[in-house]
This record gives sequence, structure tokens and C-alpha cells, in this order.
Amino acid sequence: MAKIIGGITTSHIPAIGVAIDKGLEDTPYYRDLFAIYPPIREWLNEEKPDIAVLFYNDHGLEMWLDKKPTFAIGCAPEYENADEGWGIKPIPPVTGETELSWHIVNHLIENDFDPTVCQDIKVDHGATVPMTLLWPNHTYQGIKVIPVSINCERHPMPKPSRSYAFGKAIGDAIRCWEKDAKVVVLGTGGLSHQLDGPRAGILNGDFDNYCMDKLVSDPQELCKFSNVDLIEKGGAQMVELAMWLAMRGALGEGIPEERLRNYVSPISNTGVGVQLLIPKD
Amino acid sequence: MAKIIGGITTSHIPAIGVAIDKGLEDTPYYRDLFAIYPPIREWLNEEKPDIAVLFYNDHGLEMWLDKKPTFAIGCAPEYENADEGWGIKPIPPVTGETELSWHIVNHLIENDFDPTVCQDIKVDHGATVPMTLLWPNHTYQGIKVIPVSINCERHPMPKPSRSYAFGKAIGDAIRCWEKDAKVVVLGTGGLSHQLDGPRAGILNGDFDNYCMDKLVSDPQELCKFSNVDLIEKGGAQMVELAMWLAMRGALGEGIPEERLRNYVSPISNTGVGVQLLIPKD
Amino acid sequence: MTDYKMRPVEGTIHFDGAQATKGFNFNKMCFSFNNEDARQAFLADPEAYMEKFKLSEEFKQALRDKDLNKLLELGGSIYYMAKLAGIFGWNMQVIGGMQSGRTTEEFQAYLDSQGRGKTTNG
Amino acid sequence: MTDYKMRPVEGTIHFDGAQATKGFNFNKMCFSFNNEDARQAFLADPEAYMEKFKLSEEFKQALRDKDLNKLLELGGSIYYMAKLAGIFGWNMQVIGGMQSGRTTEEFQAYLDSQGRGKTTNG
Ligand SMILES: [Fe+3]
Ligand SMILES: [Fe+3]
Repeated sequence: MAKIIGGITTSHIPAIGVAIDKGLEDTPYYRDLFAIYPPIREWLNEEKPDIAVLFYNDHGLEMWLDKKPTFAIGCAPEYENADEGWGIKPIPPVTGETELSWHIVNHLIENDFDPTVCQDIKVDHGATVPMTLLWPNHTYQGIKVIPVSINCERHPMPKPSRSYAFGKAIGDAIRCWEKDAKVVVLGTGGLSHQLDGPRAGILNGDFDNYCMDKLVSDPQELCKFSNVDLIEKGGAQMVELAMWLAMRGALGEGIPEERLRNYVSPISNTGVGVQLLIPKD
Repeated sequence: MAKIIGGITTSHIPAIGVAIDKGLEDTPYYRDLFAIYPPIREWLNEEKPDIAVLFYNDHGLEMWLDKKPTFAIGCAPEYENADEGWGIKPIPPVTGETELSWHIVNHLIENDFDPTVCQDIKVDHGATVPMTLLWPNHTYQGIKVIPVSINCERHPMPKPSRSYAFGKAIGDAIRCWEKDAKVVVLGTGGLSHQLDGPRAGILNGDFDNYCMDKLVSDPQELCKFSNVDLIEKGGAQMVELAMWLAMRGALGEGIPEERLRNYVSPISNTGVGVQLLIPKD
Repeated sequence: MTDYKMRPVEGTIHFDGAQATKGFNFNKMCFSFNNEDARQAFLADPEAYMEKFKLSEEFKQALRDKDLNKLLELGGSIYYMAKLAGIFGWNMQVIGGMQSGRTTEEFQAYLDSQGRGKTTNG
Repeated sequence: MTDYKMRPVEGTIHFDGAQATKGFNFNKMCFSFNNEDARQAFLADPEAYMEKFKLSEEFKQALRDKDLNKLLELGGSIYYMAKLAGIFGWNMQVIGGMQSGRTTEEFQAYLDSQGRGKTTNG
């Protein structure tokens, strides 16, 4: 049977991808942020997951307003990425895992979720930046990835409680997949930031750390927030907490061990949190 | 407040569209089928609905496997149709109703449905044939349409019970829209038919009439079927009952009056049912 | 644990995830036939057109043979395959006959035998 | 009856259905900027490019003025507008400053004033 061996949260802001491209990891601005990735990579190297289920949000590359999914799940053998318009370098495609993808889709439909099912999509920096951070130097090509995107652009967005439930259903699906496989679940994006409007630049480190605390111990508390609550507290893009909640949902009911945490703010316009959570057996 | 004044079920098979194009309505093959539309049009002319919410399934024009929604709802000011490859003539675009569309989307997300939201889609014969049947000679351009599509192509498809619940949520949304408007709900497609494989050509008139009976009196009975149950009984495309169930869900809990019914089989490869249902106040 | 295998139905290939994965390139090619230029390009040079969509030799041969059941088995979706009707001048009764091993007339008779007489009108 | 109006948040325009309807053509234009040729075409002749996407005069003027808050108000989505950054050579701090009425340096200082010192590591 497949097993979820851990959950990782990480920002996916383009600035981090650019910093890697330019070799800025050890500069004063970025040092504290990048300090967390070597121990996480070490854990990944030891545990050697076969598959990563990656929650992200598309930022206007593939999930355009013409047909915008609330939840979309990749079922492709491979995912290209592409020019997004402002200079992040495309990387070689990530490898998919169609069999588990379809198993998850079957489970979701059986349990009254209504995903959009994607056999041919490009993934954006929301997916590629985390892959590059966790598996640098193209080593991400050694792991199979199932990208799952959540609408964080246009209201109405799924309620935090719905994203959590969605992740939970995906976790249940993984755990009942009959193949032996080690799966890691990635919640990307967040935390506090606002890119748009006169309020651009708001950050809320206290709320970010509160969210990281509750994500471990009591995610139901976070499910009580509406998306407007999150916007008030942490800015318009704080809604990206959706992916963290989906990741946490996938880990299951028990309280996981928080193996690692990092929080640095600001990186670009964002409060950047990273966590490694290990579910109890 | 908006009010749902009736529900109409009708087939959307291309052959009917072609028959209209060629003026074959009064030939022996088609006469019994087309006999039902004048009284329905009469009812529409008397009641003058402002808006039609049209449940249909895309047959490979817009909802391609690259990103295939389970449920998709149109939020566009206008919907074009197009060449589908086998000769049905495109018609001038149908007019949308964005305000009610967004109201419905808000309501769906609030109630844990996960629709794909479409600001720019083409609709196929699943939508255009019913519009042409009910509002001939381009009179459909006088009514605003909200197309709602349900995946009936690739398994897993939404369970019949989910399509019913989806329609019910849309009905609730319409009834709580603060604008005065008369809304008619259209469930298109079905009934028994199978286009593919050695079993192509199966029909089941008894089951079709059973479904029409239960659709009025006890749709919950139909919600007990799985999609495979429907395929066994009425052929692979019997799953299009999804749109009938969504329409019935929108009418609400009470038993509606069955004002009109017609059933003719076969038209092309299909058992063709038509009903006009009037919800009790 | 849930078993997501769909219950088999005789004479029917459920177009599910496994089929959709196998048939993706073929269905993509058929999807392109929504466009008249694409249909003409296929008719002008079917082999080149199939190659452009990277069809496997099995798919190519099944399409050369117009073996619809084989195409379904390999992962074809009837919704996209229906667009072949426009190219080859088939209607749904022709296609039904081809798949069920009947002439078009036999297929029409089979349909009629199940349906006619069950009309309810009013 | 449910009220779907989102609670207002000061200094923030919720990109909701009403905004997405108003801003569709503009966002569609910005979406096209995922493509380098499109960016070059815009730079070569912004007026023609805006006309091609049928922008209203209000949208055109706001873009000529690089008035980002006005573009948001008219229905722009920050996700697509971010692609203007590639065209005009902005980064997110430049954009942040433009919208919040600060110089880029002031905006950076504002960010730092809220964040630095709250680092938790390990
Ligand atoms: Fe993001
Ligand atoms: Fe159909």
C-alpha cells in the first residue's frame, strides 16, 4: 500500500527561483531563507519518496479565466512549464504518475468532489519553484509528480474548509492505493502577502506563525476562516493558505510531528514559511 | 426575486438539428417527435421566461481532455458555437446572463461544489439543438442563457446523486437571486442510447419511461443508480440522464406537475424523451 | 479500501482514465478535426497527419482498417471518433453497424425492432 | 437568502465575478504576454495591440498612464497584470510602490519594517 511519509510547506515566489538562477542563496538577503532547504533535502535523500503530490495555484499561465477550475488535478505523463512573461527560466518537464492520478480522481468523484481533470497542462512557478528548491540541479526529474491546483486568483475561491477537505480526500485516496509507494505531499505558496492595490506590501508575521502552529496542532481552527478573513489578516494573497490546508488534510487526522520550521520575512513582498511535518503512523 | 417557472427535458442529438435544417419535421420518421414542440413553444410564448439555465454535456468541441471539467458553468456575455466536424451548421451566438451566472457560482462555492467557471467558451450541439428546438427561427436570441455542462464523456463521471445535488444547489441559488426574473431550466440529452462498441444500438424504452416517471415523482430513486447501472440498462450514453437529474434538482423538493410528455424511439440511435414539468409554488 | 474498477458491461469499453491515457494522442488528433482545414489535411495525407500526432503503429493500422472497435480498445473516445464521420461520410447508423457487425440496414432494423411501437405522445 | 457580497477590505479590490466580467478583455491581453512575440508586438505598437483586444478607452488611458490602481479598479487581475512587469522592467517592489504611493525604496523600507526581526529558523 502507498504511504504518506511527510508533508512539506514552502513558498513558491518567483524571486526565490530567480535567486537560485543567479546563485544568490548565500547573500545576506537570502541566507536565512535558504538555510532551511539543506536539512529538508537531507530528509528527502534519506526517505527517498517515489511520488510528490504538489498543491499549487496557477498564476495566469494555464488556468486562464476562459475556463477556470476551482480544483484541477494533473493526470499527464509529463508537465511542461513555460515563459510566464517576466523572466523566470523554464526548466525541463516534470514527470507525472498517471496511475495514482486517476486513482485519486476516481476517489474524489466517488466522494462528491468535482475536479477538473488535466491530461495536458503546463505548470507554472507555483509548481516549478518548489521542485527546484527541494530537488535542485534537475534532480527533481527523479521523482514523479502529481500537480494539483487550487483557484487562488478569482473570487469565489474554495473556502479554506473545502480545500482542507479536498486534501483530506486526496490523502485517503493515496492511503488506499494498492501499490507500494512512498508519497510526500507539498503545500506551496503563502504566507502573508498582498501584491495588488494601495494595501500592497502588508505582512503579518504573527499571523503567519499562528497559522503554522495551528496547521500542525489544530487545522480545524484555520478552517473557520473565510477567505476575506485571511485577506484582512495577511493580505490578498494570504488565500494561498489553501494549499497548506490541502497538504495538512492529506496527512490525516492525527497531529503530525513538526520536524522543521523556518520563517523569514520579507522575501520579495512575502512572509515566507517552510515546514516539514511527519505524520504519526 | 427570481422564480423557476418550469423545467423542460429534451434530447439534443445532432440528427434533430439536421432534420430542422433540412425541413424534415413533418416526414413520417420525425413527425411523432416534432409533434411535442409546438405545445411546449406555446407554453414558452405564454410564460415568457427571461432566462434559461441549460444543462448539457460537451461532446468534444470545447471541453477537451486536456482540462476536462466535471461541472462547468458559463459566466460569459455570449456563447459562440462552431464546426464540430460532421456537418451541423453553426448558429448565431446565444446571449449570456453574467450576473445570475456569478450569483450561482458564488452559491455553489459556498455550498462545497467545485465548478469550473467559464468566461469564454463555445457551446456545442448539446446546447444549440435544444435552443433551436424550443425557440426556432433564431428567436432563441431573445432569451438569456446560462449553459452548465456536465462531464458525460470520460469516466469517472459525477454520480447521478451528485448531478442531482448540483442542480438542486443551482435551483436554490436562482430562487435566492434578488432580481425579478422568470427562469426555465433545461435538462438535455438522453435517454437510452449507445454509440460505441459491439453493443452500439441498444435501446430501452421501458427504462426510459421508468426514468421519466421517477423524474417527476421520486428522483431519489434515480439517484440510487451508479453510472454503470445506467450503462447496463440504457447504453453507454444513458449517463446523459445526469442533465435531467440536474434539471429536476433545480425544481426543488416538491413533486411538480407533468404538463407534457413525449417519447419516440428510435430517432437516430436514441430513445428520445421530452417532458414539461411545472414546479408547485 | 474502495475498488474503483468499473463493473464490466459486455460489448462496451468504459472510456476511463486508463483508456484516456492510452488514447490521448489519437483523441487529440480527432479533436483537431473540429477544424475544416485539419480534416482536409488529413484527407490529403493521412499518414503524415497521423505521424504529426505521434500515433502508435497499432493506432495507425486500426485507422487504416477503419476498425472502430479496435480504436475503442486502444483508447479512442467515441466523442472524438465521431468526428471521423465527417471525414468518411458516415452517419451514426453506419458507425453503429460497423461496430456491431451489421450492415447499415441491419443496424437500422435492430434499432427499429427495439423502439417502434413504444411511442407515447401527448 | 445568502448575501454573497464580499466584506470590503480597505485598499483592496476583490477580484470577483463582477470585476472579472469588466476586465475580461484587458486580462486576456495581459494573458497573451506569456508569449515573447506578443510582448514585442505590444512594445512595437501599444495602441494597435490594445485595439486588437478591444480595450475600452478607460483601460487604454489607464495603461498609458501606468495607473495600476485604476487598472485594478476597472477589472484588472494582478496575476495577469504582473506580466506587464516583464514588459516595463518592473519588479514586485516597484509595482508595490506604484500602487501604495511610495518610491521603491520607501516600499522596501515598509516591507522591512514589518518583517525583519521576525525570522524563526531551525
Ligand atoms: Fe503564489
Ligand atoms: Fe449527447
